[in-house]
Amino acid sequence: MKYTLIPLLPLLSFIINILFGRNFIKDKAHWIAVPAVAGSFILAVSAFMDVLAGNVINLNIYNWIVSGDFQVSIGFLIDQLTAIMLIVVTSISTLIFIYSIGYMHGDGGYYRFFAYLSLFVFSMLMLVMANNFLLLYFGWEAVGLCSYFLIGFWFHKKSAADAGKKAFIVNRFGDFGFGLGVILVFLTFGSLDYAQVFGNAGSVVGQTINILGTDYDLITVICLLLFCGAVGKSAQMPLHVWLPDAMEGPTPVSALIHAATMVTAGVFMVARCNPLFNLSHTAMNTVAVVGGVTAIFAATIGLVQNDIKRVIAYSTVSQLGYMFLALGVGAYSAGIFHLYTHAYFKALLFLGSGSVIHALHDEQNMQKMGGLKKYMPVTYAVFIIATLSITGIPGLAGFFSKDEILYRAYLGGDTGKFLWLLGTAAALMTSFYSWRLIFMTFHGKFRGTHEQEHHLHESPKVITVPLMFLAVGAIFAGYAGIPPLLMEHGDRIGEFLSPVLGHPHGEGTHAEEMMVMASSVLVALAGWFIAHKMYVKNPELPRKVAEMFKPFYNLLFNKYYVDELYGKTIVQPVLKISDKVILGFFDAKIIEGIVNGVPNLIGAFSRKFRQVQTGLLSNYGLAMALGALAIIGYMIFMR
Amino acid sequence: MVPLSWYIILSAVMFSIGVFGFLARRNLIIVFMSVELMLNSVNISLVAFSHYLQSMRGQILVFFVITVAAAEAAIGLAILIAFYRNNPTIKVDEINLLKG
Amino acid sequence: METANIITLAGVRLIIPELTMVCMGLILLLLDLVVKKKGVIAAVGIAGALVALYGTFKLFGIGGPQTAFANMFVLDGYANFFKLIFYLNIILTVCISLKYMAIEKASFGEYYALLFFSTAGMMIMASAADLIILYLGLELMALSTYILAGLMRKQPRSNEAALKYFFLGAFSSAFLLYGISLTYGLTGTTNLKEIASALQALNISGSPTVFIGLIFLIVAFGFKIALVPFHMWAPDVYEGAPTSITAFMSVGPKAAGFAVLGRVLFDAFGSMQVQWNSILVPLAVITMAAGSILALAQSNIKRMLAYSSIAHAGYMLLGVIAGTPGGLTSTVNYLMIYMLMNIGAFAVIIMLRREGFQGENLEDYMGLAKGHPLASALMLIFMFSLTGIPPTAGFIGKFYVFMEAINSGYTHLAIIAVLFSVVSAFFYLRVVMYMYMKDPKEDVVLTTSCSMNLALAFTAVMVLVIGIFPSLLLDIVRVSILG
Amino acid sequence: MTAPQVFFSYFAAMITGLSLLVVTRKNPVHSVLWMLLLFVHIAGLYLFLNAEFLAAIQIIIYAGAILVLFLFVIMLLNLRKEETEKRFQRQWPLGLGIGVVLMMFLVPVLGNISVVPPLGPYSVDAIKSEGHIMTVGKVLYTEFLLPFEIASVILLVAIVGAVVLAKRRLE
Amino acid sequence: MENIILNQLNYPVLTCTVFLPVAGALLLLFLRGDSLIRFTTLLVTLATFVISLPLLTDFDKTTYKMQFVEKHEWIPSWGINYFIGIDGISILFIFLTTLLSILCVLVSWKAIENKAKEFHIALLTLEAGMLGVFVALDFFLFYIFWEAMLIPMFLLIGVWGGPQRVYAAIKFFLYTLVGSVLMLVGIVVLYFTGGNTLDILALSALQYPLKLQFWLFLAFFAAFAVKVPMFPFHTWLPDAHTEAPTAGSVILAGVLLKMGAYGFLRFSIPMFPDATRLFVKPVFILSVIGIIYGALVCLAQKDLKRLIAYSSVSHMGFVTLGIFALNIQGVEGGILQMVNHGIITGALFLMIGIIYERTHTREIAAYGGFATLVPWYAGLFIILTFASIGLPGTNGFIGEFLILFGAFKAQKLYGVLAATGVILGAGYMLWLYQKIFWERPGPDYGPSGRHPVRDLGLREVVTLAPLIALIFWIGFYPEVFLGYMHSSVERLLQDFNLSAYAESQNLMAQLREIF
Repeated sequence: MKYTLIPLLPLLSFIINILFGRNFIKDKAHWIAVPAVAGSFILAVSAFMDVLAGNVINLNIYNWIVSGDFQVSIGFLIDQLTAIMLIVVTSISTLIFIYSIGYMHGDGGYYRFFAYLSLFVFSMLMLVMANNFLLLYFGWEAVGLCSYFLIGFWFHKKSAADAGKKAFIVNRFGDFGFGLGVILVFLTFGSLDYAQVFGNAGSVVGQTINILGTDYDLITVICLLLFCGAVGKSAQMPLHVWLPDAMEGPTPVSALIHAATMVTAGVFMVARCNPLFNLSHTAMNTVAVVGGVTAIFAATIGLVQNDIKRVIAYSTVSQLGYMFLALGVGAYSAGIFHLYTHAYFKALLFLGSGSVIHALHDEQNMQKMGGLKKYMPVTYAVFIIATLSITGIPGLAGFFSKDEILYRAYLGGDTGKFLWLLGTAAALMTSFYSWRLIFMTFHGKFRGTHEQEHHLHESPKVITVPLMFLAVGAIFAGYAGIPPLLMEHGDRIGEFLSPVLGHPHGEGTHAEEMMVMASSVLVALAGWFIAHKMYVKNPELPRKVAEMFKPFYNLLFNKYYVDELYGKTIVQPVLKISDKVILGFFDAKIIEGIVNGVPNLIGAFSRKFRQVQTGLLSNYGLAMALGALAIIGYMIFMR
Repeated sequence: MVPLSWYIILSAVMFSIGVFGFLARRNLIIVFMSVELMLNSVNISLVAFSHYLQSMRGQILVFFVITVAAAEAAIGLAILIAFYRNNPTIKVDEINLLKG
Repeated sequence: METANIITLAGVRLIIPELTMVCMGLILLLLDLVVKKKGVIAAVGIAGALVALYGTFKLFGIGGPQTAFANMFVLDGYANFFKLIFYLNIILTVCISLKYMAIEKASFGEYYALLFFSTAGMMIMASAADLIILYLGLELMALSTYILAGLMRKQPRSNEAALKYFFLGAFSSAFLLYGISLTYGLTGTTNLKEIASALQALNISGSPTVFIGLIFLIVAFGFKIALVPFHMWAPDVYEGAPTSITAFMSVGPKAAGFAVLGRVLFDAFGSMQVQWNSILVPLAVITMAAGSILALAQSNIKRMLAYSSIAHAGYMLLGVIAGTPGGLTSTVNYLMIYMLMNIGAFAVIIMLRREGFQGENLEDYMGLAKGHPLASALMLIFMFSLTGIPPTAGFIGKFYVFMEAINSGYTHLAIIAVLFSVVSAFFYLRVVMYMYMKDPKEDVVLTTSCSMNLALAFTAVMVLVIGIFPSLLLDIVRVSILG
Repeated sequence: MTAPQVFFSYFAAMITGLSLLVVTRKNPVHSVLWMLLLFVHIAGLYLFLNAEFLAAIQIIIYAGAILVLFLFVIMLLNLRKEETEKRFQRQWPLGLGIGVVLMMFLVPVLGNISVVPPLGPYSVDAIKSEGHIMTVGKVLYTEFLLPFEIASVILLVAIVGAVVLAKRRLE
Repeated sequence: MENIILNQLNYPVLTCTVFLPVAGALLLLFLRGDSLIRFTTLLVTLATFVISLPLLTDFDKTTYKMQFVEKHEWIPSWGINYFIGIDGISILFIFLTTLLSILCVLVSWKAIENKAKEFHIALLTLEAGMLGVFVALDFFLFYIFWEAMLIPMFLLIGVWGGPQRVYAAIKFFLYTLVGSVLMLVGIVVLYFTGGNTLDILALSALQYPLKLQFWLFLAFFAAFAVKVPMFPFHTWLPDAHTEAPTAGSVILAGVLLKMGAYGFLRFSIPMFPDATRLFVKPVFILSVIGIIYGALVCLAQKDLKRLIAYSSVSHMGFVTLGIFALNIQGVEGGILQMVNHGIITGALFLMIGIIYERTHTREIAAYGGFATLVPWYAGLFIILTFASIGLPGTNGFIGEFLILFGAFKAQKLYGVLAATGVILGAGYMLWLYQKIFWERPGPDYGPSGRHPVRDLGLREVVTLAPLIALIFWIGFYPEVFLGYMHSSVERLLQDFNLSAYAESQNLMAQLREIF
């Protein structure tokens, strides 16, 4: 099957680059990587066409693991959902690969970068194309691995090395649950194939599982375990801590992995498992609440950050929260839709910021920027487009998807209403921090060094062209899902996905939909207004506001001290216990104490008792006589 | 008639005295003499048994014991002399070159 | 019973091996007067031992167990196998002592003669079917060994060893005699078989008097095989005696002691097995314990091997405790194997001895493997064999006794035994450690000779061969003892 | 008490007393002399038990050979200090204890010993009719020939040993 | 006879495999010159590997029966036979042993200069001993190999090891000996219970009273738990691993530790099924403690080799967990994980040996930035790191997943607890990787430093390549290896389930019966 080539081409690129890159290919690595990923893109489009024509492809290639009744194969499923993901992944990858040619030019690890990136694309494609949970898990972990490599790409920086490690380990916490979920899925359904699992999903409703003496609903447990994985990978609360740190990686990596594709894997997975989630209210509500809370939580942090990439990173966390919110209220297609649009505008934001950083020679602090719009018009333009899109200005991609989510939330009963409020509030903040970013970066006066100012320039074509492409996506991607209110049968993406994801429940009135739409547009504008007021009109204001709400500001600026909390409650205690209690005391003192103590005791005995051997003949005779007496006494008189 | 047990008790008492001598004395020669006492006590019991059992074996054995005792005395005293040549003492509690 | 034709030609035929040994002793005494080269004397001696071996071999198995001299002397597989051990023991001892005794300046012709007299004593013990013979054989062996131990007349250590050995030996002989006397008094006989039937017929198996007799016998035999607490002579004597004699002594009298112990306990006191077992079990435990533990602190390798020999006596005792013919077989098997590995180990020790260098301390073995890989490898084999690690013969020996002990229900004893064998592993390993894992302090020159090499090669090869093909030995032992 | 019992009692008392003297005298020469007397008493006891030959041997070998050897060695070693030093070692109370306990163990057990086995042919009369030496000799050279020969080897070993160990050699 | 298939090849393949190294060792006795000795040893190990290949190709995967069986009378008076054969459980270990032995020779090429002849003799006898353990079908034979192996290993550690080598060697020897001798007693008891035979197959077919099973299980447990090593019998391992020369560590991790778990599979479970059931819980608890404990200790380690050694404790905890899950996934996962651990940890020790040759330090803190200095080395190391963590696509994943699956299926709680080991595993391995390879290199090891390190040479790459290949091979197509064990494992568990006697009785009743 030709579609197996979709993942294999990047894999090939990886293998060639990693083996020969160092000595032979060197700075020509993109000549292998870009065609490979472009080829994947072309194949993905063809696959999409196939699916559009109604062919769902489910193909088992070979049995991967067979052990007793446990059987799992390596196989691909290309259905509507996968097709969308394929397009997203391959298209954005292709653009970012091209962008990277310029961005990474001259880096010592150029070949390595393309190798890892290719490996990532392979892994991501495996993830979305898997037709069973274990292969999904394979892709899941593999993208994590690539993320680790790429975050730690500049490994000589300690911060980068730490961040890579942190990303992997935090993800492991999620995967811990995910893995258990997969096992539980098999134990419940006797298979890991999507088709079989989802086909039989209804049959296990009402079953319970006993955990530590309490019965829980089986489906809920499965869903929550799987969701654990999603929380980790998609950086939701409380496992979001790794994503901001992941910005230590090169910017294209942030764009591709930590914005457009990998972090959305959790969304994809939950959407993929919708037949299971649909059966558990508890799980759905959990998803929705986690999503909603994360959306606003991350947005609040984003308000005060000064690192350009971190702002976007928190924005990503927040937007991922939106997606989960959508999934949680049953609007799977809305979630995927937002995933799809978000991929473009967020990639655009990152690459734009990459362009800025590139121009400023790796300066990421926005306080040292300002007034760049005259130096970098193209970048500025695409940034504006992306911001309009993310803030949900009508007509741009973000508007359609975000609006759909908020509307679906609004329809979702009392919880839904609350979530809608959260979402809208988050939208206000999104707007604010997005504009704040633009204003701080591009408006006003340049605040950096003269040296930097001297070198300010627009990025080369190889960087700007992909930006333009993405900008097109950020504008038009939304037209795949125009709400019925505005256009009959406009929600083509929803329709397209409905065989996999079904239709969302609940119908609202036009008025309600209008209200939601209007409120979100309103808050978007309000966000712009406030940002403009604070950062353009009155640049002193932010400092004053910060002074005024000092504790609150500090809380936000320090990201609610979550990292510190984890450090104090988990990391340090574990390390301390390992070192002082387990290794230093238990292993060295108790176990080794016994292990060495017994021989030492015997040795002490030996030294003590050899003194009995006095060398005196009479003592020896005494021992003999005493022995004889003891035996006689024992035998004759004791018995 | 003297009961057999009298002889045997005499023999046991004498044996015990021999043991005491062996364990208590310092002079190697007297220690050796204590061993001879023990042997003689055994001889008494053997002869008594032999007499009361109307069997000759005990007396024969006594004969051999006396022979061996003579040989033993020869060798033992030879060892003692050889020892004394290098270590001028025959005090039991001064002989502890080898110990531990 | 006391018939006239007690001395028959057939009877004399049975003692041909013993006669040969005694005659060899006499011949060597005389030869020493005319021949100056000790090598010749040794060669003649070995030839004589081989002749005796041949005699035993010819006598072996002709019509089952045979007795002679008014049933005082018995020739059966049991005795024959022990004699095989004694022959090998004396031959190997002669082989390893040739150069050594010259270095010790004690290379007297009498040395070889006494070895032969002593061995004759052991052989008589092995064949003794009567307590009188047993006593005389024991004294013959013991008196010769006392002399041998003190043969290095100029060395205070040797003098002291002989002195202690002699005095304690005499002390234990008195106990033996007392035991014999009591047994005789109660059963009216000294013949082992008749004692057994008398015990049955008179129904006095439970009599405390018989008991005390038995206990005194065990004390005396325990002295010979160095059971704790009758062992205390062993370390001192082993250390002080000439090394070749230590080798000889650690096997010969011990084996002879086991021969008579087995014979007396099984043939005469078979009906009192419960009683003697309840004596032997605790003795075995403390013997293994004391032997293994006390060896740990030793720095003199001869002394260490003395304690090791005590521990081994404990293991061997397990077979006797098992109380079955099979158990006895396992003990005998163990003795044979012990003889091979122990003499091998002592041979290596002897090789280190040279003019002005004792080579008895563990430190002297430091880095031996560097200069003398082969000798070290051999020592390694012997040490692991003594530990009882397969594929060496030592393992086979241990395995067999444990097997028999467990078969008789003494599993707990076997567990104790294996645990002490782990303890004992430590000091054997220490020798290996000194040889292989330390750097040499000074160059060690080994004293070798042709006969020494032969002995070493023989013991090492046998240790390995028996370890890998135990049937070679097992079949012989089993045929000998179980018939 | 019958006459034999009185007779025995005398010997028993003497033997016990002399034994004690032997092991307690400070001067070894005195011990040897007491021992000589002791052996004479033991020989008397043998006579009492119809073992004339053994009584003779007891005197000849023990008193005549062994004790003389002892005396000889004592003289040879010329132990002058003996008079001034302690006769017992430190552990002597223990030795005494063991002796006493051993006696306490043995005496009650052996006190009620009696002859149970079938009696042999060598009754007092039988021996008397043939003479003790004759009887012993007959048995010794027929039934106990092998032990007799072994005893000879033992004596040979003793000779060899004494020579090897004690003779001064030219080396 | 119905349980075995006699050797169908026209030569005694197993005997040749096992004893070829011995023959090689004997040959070495007569050779002189270090390089000649090295080449000969390499040839011998290669030949052994080649000879053992027909085992893999001609193996009948459809049957649980013992194959390539050879049976000859050996000690008739004890009813002991020279009885060898392999089934799906043991075959992979043969392969692993013969493979790792080659690599050990290669890795010692430069590292061992002192007493090279003795070293290679020890290595070859060690190989023979290990192979023997896996092929023996007679307890006596098994025990001989089991113990005989200690001698060369003792020497390897003690003679060619690090500064604390003597302590480590003696500790290793005595510790394992204590366990083994208790097993010896158990074997002898079995011998008499089973009717004077030590035929493992025959003894497995019998049923034993619960009380006997209980004690025998404990006796065997003593030997196997020390060897595995299970918590709390593990402390010999860090010392032995740390002090052993590279080849020793590789063999120790690669094969020796497997013998304990192999023993559980071959003896404890089939022979004492009822006792096994009784011990499932304790073993689970010890395994889980081992997993977490080992990982936590790793987090605090300062010594490179010690860290890997403790990680072995953690990984072998997984193995015992899987085996005692007593379902197909768990057991197969356990077996596969043993092979995996052999490959991964073996390779890790090879790697550490290679770097130690250059830097002469095992202190983690002394490293840093090595990815810049030795990129190829770093690349291979990261593969091993992730294989050790159990990343999908590597062999570690397959094993760990199956084990967790099996454990979870058997006892949910322990499955969950064990899974936390996966998190901790990532923690210490990545921490280690960061400390060694990332951040800035120290000045000492740079090209102009005091100890300039060079990247992997051809010999070293050749040494590592097969293991790396296996990592991915098993990772992507484990069936190649799992396929061998299906029938045997099924049979093992089927037999196990047949003796379901204990299931019906509650724990207290069983305990009352025992005491």
